[in-house]
Amino acid sequence: MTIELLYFAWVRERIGKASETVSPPETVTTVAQLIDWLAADSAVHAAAFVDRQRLRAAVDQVFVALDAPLGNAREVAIFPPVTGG
Amino acid sequence: MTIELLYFAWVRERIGKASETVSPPETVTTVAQLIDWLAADSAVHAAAFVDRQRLRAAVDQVFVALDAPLGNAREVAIFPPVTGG
Amino acid sequence: MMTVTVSEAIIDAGGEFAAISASGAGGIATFVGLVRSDDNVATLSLEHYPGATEAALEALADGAIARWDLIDARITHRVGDMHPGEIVVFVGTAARHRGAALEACAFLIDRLKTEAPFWKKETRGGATSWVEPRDSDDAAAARWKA
Amino acid sequence: MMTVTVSEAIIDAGGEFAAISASGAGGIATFVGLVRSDDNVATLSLEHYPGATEAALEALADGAIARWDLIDARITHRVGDMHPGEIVVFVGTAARHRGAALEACAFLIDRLKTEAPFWKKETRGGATSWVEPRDSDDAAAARWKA
Repeated sequence: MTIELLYFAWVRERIGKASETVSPPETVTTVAQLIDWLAADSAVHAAAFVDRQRLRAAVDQVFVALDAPLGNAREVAIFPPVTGG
Repeated sequence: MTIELLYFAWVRERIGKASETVSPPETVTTVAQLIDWLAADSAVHAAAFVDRQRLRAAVDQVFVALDAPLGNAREVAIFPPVTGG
Repeated sequence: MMTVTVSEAIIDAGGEFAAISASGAGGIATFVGLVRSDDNVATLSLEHYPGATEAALEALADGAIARWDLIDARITHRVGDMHPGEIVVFVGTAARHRGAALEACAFLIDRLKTEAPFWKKETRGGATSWVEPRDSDDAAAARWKA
Repeated sequence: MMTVTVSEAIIDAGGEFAAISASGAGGIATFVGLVRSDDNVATLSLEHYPGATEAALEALADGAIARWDLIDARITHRVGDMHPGEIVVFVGTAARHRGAALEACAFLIDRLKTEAPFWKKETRGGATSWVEPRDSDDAAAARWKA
């Protein structure tokens, strides 16, 4: 499975890029597992994702909880709570 | 006591004038008594004031109930419920 | 700050909006009431009680400024004859935060409908009649008593 | 009818107002959020999630149009760098009656704050920081669940 990852706001700044393409193993089936998998191999990702309470996500542009299934997601976005308007 | 009376909207139209100056006797001490006194001498006023439920009043530009005292009122306005805005 | 105007002049929404926006506030709420175009009204005539009207509107604005700590409030009301699409009333509120601006704006227009001495007469199809007061206006005004 | 715009262009309040007023409706409510002048913010930067932002705003507008039977709704949101006194967001609603316009306008700005993917960064005194989410925004958005 190939996923386009998007990062916004301070998640983007801490990771140091706005997007990347990853191919997680089939055992990664939820957003939370994707975050764990990214953090396991990269100190930079681990630092950006250290406080899971402050992370929000969208799968194919639909806002979801972190335990939501990835399904056949093509685009996953990880970001802080929104502060717009 | 000399009072400047003001009429608005359909009260004004039915009475046929926007204002008049009257000198009611001292026994007239409330707005309601003033209305009764006006209606007693004039069929036109009586017709305009026939439905007291649909009348509102202000004494010296302060909105009051019909049983409010006139005090030393200089200006009394009689009109239908407001429909502005 | 507060500006209350009652006049026969056509209301320029852009100018009103610019005036209330000039306060440096973070949130501006406005309400504009227009003569509806879908209602077969040819002419709407607004009569008012000169002097008492301005005093009533100023009292409403004073109350809103105190209750919601507004930076600015603006009420501009037209009187006389007007036509579909023309503005009857502009209400604008400026506050540091949006909740205050939005609530105060709704308060002012709800209360204005029941407390300011304006009377509407409509001409449609050649027939003219005074607009009857609406119970829903009393209900809307009453919810701000708390 | 509905118009949703997300852009780096400066928002012209007069133009926005004219657009929402052109609907022939009896009541127009608007809310404008500006970069506050009293807050020592030199620059406010708004980041967003292109595509998802527009979809979120359109979904909000659709919901408001259905719930309050609006004639028109308009959301214009700026992104990028902006300065004190400049407009961040314009929300306008047009309805036959004022209650619907006022409530729908408050609904849209409350929900927009919690459901649309925008992030604010402030620069003051040379220091830059991301704005933290406010509990009061969640509370304001939640009151529309009923």
